[in-house]
Amino acid sequence: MKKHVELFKVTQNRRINAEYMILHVASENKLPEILPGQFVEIKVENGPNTFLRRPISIHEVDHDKNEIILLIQEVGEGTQLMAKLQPGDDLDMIYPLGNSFTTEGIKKAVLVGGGVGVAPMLILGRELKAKGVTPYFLLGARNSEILMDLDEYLKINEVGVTTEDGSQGIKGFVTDHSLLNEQLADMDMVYTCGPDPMMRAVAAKAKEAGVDCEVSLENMMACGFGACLCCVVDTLGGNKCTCTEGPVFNTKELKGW
Amino acid sequence: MKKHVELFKVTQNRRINAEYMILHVASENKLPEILPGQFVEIKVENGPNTFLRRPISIHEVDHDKNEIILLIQEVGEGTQLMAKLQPGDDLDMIYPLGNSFTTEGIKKAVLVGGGVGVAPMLILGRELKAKGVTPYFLLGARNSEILMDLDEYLKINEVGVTTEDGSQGIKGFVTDHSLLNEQLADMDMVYTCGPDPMMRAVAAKAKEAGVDCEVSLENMMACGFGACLCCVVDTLGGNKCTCTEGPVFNTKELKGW
Amino acid sequence: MVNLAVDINGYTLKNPVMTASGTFGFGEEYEDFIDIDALGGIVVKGTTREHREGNPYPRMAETPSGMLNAVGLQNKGVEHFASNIYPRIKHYDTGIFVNVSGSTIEDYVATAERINELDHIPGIELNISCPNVKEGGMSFGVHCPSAIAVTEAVRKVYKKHMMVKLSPNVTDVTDIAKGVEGAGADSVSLINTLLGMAIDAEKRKPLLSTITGGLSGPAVKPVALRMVWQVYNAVKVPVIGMGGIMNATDAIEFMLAGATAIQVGTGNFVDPTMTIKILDGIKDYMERHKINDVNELIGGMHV
Amino acid sequence: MVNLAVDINGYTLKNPVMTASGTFGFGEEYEDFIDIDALGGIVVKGTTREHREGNPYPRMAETPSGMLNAVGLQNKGVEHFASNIYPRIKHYDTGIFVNVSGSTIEDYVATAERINELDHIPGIELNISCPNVKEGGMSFGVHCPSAIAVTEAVRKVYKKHMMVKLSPNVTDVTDIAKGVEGAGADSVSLINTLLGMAIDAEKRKPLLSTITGGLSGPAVKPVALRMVWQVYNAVKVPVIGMGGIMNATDAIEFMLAGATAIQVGTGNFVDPTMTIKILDGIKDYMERHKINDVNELIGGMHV
Ligand SMILES: Cc1cc2nc3c(=O)[nH]c(=O)nc-3n(C[C@H](O)[C@H](O)[C@H](O)COP(=O)(O)OP(=O)(O)OC[C@H]3O[C@@H](n4cnc5c(N)ncnc54)[C@H](O)[C@@H]3O)c2cc1C
Ligand SMILES: Cc1cc2nc3c(=O)[nH]c(=O)nc-3n(C[C@H](O)[C@H](O)[C@H](O)COP(=O)(O)OP(=O)(O)OC[C@H]3O[C@@H](n4cnc5c(N)ncnc54)[C@H](O)[C@@H]3O)c2cc1C
Ligand SMILES: Cc1cc2nc3c(=O)[nH]c(=O)nc-3n(C[C@H](O)[C@H](O)[C@H](O)COP(=O)(O)O)c2cc1C
Ligand SMILES: Cc1cc2nc3c(=O)[nH]c(=O)nc-3n(C[C@H](O)[C@H](O)[C@H](O)COP(=O)(O)O)c2cc1C
Ligand code: FES
Ligand code: FES
Repeated sequence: MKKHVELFKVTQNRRINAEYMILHVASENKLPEILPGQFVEIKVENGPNTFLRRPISIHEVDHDKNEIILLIQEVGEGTQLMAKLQPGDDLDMIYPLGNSFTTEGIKKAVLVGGGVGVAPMLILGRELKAKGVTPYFLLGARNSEILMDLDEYLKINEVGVTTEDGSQGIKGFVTDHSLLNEQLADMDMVYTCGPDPMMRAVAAKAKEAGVDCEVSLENMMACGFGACLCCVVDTLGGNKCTCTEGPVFNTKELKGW
Repeated sequence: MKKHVELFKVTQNRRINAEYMILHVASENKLPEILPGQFVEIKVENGPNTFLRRPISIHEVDHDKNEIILLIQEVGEGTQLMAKLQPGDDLDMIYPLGNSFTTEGIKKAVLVGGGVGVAPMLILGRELKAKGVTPYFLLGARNSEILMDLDEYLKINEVGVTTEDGSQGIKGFVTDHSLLNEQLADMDMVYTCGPDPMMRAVAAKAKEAGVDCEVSLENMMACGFGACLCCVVDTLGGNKCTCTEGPVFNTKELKGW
Repeated sequence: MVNLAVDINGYTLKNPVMTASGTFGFGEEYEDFIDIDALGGIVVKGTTREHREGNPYPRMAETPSGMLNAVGLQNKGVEHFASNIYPRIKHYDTGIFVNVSGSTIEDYVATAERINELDHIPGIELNISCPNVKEGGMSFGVHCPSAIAVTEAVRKVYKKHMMVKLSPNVTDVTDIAKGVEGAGADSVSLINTLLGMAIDAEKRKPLLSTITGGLSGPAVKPVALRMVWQVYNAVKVPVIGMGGIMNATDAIEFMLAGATAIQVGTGNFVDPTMTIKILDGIKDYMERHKINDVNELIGGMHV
Repeated sequence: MVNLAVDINGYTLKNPVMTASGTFGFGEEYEDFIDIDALGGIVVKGTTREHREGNPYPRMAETPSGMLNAVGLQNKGVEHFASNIYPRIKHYDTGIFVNVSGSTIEDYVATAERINELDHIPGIELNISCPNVKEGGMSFGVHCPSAIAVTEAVRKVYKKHMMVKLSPNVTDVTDIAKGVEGAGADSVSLINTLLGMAIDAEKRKPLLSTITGGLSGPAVKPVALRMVWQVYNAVKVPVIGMGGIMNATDAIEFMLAGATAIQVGTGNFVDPTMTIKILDGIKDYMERHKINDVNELIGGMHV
């Protein structure tokens, strides 16, 4: 897939909670095909400490409006500057980057997102549904305050929720939810994205149940398009680039998972 | 005079022409005494290439509103970011810095400002008038487009104007104006601030006429308060710091002037 | 029309803008973004005799106006390059240089010999300055005798343009530059990365798996410019300058300091079209300054 | 209450935050902004045997995340310091170190001897690493034999704490560190500035009157951290770390890499209250991490 470097226009920047916001950026051109699991690399302007671009997953695509929609968590200077973007501002992005989740040959799947790791799950859920697959969402958060608004997910299918403090859904981690326990054997695939320990725990559950598991890794990246070899993950086939051969990997390929 | 480092609030940012703007910044505290010729050091936020502070002359002081008023010309990244400041924004400044123009023992004086070098002339003109000295302003600019609004100066006394293209006032350089020729011998002092070649030409005129001349130098500064020794000028008394022993010097003290 | 072509000791680059090894893949990674043929030259990824996996993740950390990397010469070996990659890229109408690295002199020699057979590769860049490998790499480039030894040995087998890439991690870069010039280098390129380190204060751990890594980007530009100027004044062979170049002004500064050509490294990550913008910017500058031949810029700083 | 005091080989600093020579004047320049007595120590301006005018203007240039300076040790000489400045600052309740520089070994010795007589100066910082003077300065510090010779000579006459300031412009900083340790240094401080250059592309002229100058600020932090860590692992005497420290996190990184104390340099220009903010930030960090004694941080990086 051809990669583009392009100046988008911010059309909307909506804060969802204390940590997250949803950013809409529009292209003047017809957007190319974009696959679930792909990401963009954003150039952060005016950041004295944001020399390199920042990788952000594609949360949704609106092909009618030629908009890419991103879910961003403020963690450091780069994402804080993104949080300040106003409609009309320019945003320099390289896209679409990376491989994508496997959707062929699947009937039923669980989509597990932890924290901001839910980002690629919405576009993936839509795609699965369009292909006739039944996606079960499982979203985990520290507490109800920073949990995503579930409306868009509920339009697709049912949504399991866990919060660490029990303020919404099941109390505990995503791995405590029945979707990853009793119901798991029914599934053809577990897709997951979130903090490393969570993904490992999810992958372990899947392995136990003999179900395939695809993870979206958030390795540190310098370029995002295969030029620097900084983002590697150790696989059975040697070091692979997370930005071109990933970010999505079947955990069977990953060493130490 | 005690130096302060303080977070000011921008109260007004008014563009005067394509290159200049006037910035008002307010303190929550009672402003200390500020002398004509003194300057501030501004910390430019969000500039990837503005590591050090930027020195800017004090253009006016409003002790009633506790406001310092600055005249700024956009020349590079730092001043461009200052141009974008909005009312309500914070501005971190160190002030008041530097010595000041000599106002004692003067009866009649010419105040020659070239380009953004007019900045310290307004506060100086006011002070002189208050002390019973008659200040004659002489302002030079490339053309009428970027010439200052003369109202404030005219309230004090008459204003001579030169523009290089003759679009306003006398065509030519400030040194072509009668104030620096026929009328010069009447004066007790020439004060000047502007581009280096202009100041040298003005100083030469003053020397010829046997009149004292004070120049405000714009040497490159790293600190602004005497700690780095980067801003020196070669004087009869050796290297002196422009930021503490200047920016105002009597040209008699300066080597090669 | 202005002349942009520069001659690096017998080989002509159509313009002085090259790309730095390890930051431009094999050129292919940038095909979506720019026309590779527009460049003066490209230096492909560090290549060794055998396949190398490189260092463990994490391999990079962002630093003020720069980055640290510890890739450690991950590559599939020279034979893979010759049989698989070379056929795919040899059509590029630009000077393709292969960055050659190794752990022993024999490694360097074997790799260079193999590259010598490839018709569409006009030269190698002998990397005696990689700080990210345990053996060889930088250790050759920081001492004169070993720098000379490896250069001489490769010179015996390598018949085309041999550019030697110098390390900035030395007391006197001109010593090494003069040494490799005497040993047969056709040109020298500099700087490779400065050895640096970054720590995660919260986790109390180094940010790189290898603890130390190579610093690149605008942060190193003043050091790079200084070394280019020193080396330009010390040797007769052309100097290829790099280190933190992000725009045409930076590139021109390197040429004024004495570089015949320049390489863009880390800047390619920030903007994959940066090389083309630099090329356009150089043309603009020449027009503004009424310079007809880019060669006038080389060493053109008034001191 | 947490313990912030650190011991640098027999002399106790009340906390690890010091200021770097040439960036803090004689302390007086900062009296309007902070309480000097709150600091662990201050290193005053580079002092030489005789009065020096320093280099011609321009002496500084801004660079990405840093600056170049070419002040060139402007100072009124050691006698002026002893008779005029010392009486004004000796009341400070902080460790006042005098940065001693010279063109010949005799210069260093004479200056150190004079400082030795001053009761309220507990130590000197022997500057064998200034890149901005034509003779002496850095040339002593980049070669082992000369570094040892000057350290030994000063050691004979200087009876109090002798900190030796190392140059980063060397192939192997641990060589020099071990050399000066053997020659009697009580501690080593590093890094001094990296030799760099900046050019005005429009005017085609160097930005400094001396063409090259010393690079400081956040840009050099990765190099400084690496060298502090290398030296910490090579010598037994305490290491005082500096280079681009702008906040408490930076300071803690240097301590984790092995620094017993740190110096803030260029950061003082950007924010004259930075040292105090760093001190407060270190306390916060210690509370958050439940560390009662700042000494636990020294060399506390898990590798
Ligand atoms: C493929 C991919 C997809 C991602 N998708 C999203 C997303 O949809 N929404 C979202 O909020 N975040 C996402 N991230 C994480 C996001 O890239 C980082 O949070 C962001 O780069 C931090 O930048 P900062 O300047 O705010 O923080 P910094 O101050 O730079 O760092 C804060 C922390 O963020 C992490 N980080 C910093 N830079 C990178 C980098 N280049 N690559 C990876 N991690 C980094 C580090 O762990 C660091 O400790 C994704 C990362 C990757 C690799
Ligand atoms: C005492 C003093 C008073 C000044 N008063 C005013 C004023 O009232 N209004 C005004 O518009 N400007 C004033 N200046 C000049 C102003 O400081 C510079 O224009 C500004 O620092 C440029 O910053 P920049 O980031 O926009 O440009 P940069 O991109 O940094 O540089 C553009 C040019 O500005 C000059 N410059 C940059 N940094 C400095 C510095 N630290 N000190 C001096 N010159 C520098 C250089 O010649 C450079 O080529 C004054 C300077 C001094 C020393
Ligand atoms: C990720 C990365 C990988 C690199 N790999 C190599 C390499 O394989 N061989 C080499 O000689 N230099 C390598 N370098 C160094 C660059 O070619 C260049 O010398 C250095 O980065 C300075 O230039 P810059 O500041 O423009 O990046 C690498 C640099 C980076 C950032
Ligand atoms: C303007 C300036 C003047 C300096 N003068 C001296 C000096 O006289 N003696 C010395 O040993 N170091 C001198 N230094 C070096 C600093 O003490 C320090 O080693 C260096 O700047 C790195 O620290 P930093 O990045 O925190 O500034 C000077 C640095 C600057 C910026
Ligand atoms: S981030 Fe550069 S290769 Fe993956
Ligand atoms: S600017 Fe630092 S001493 Fe004047």
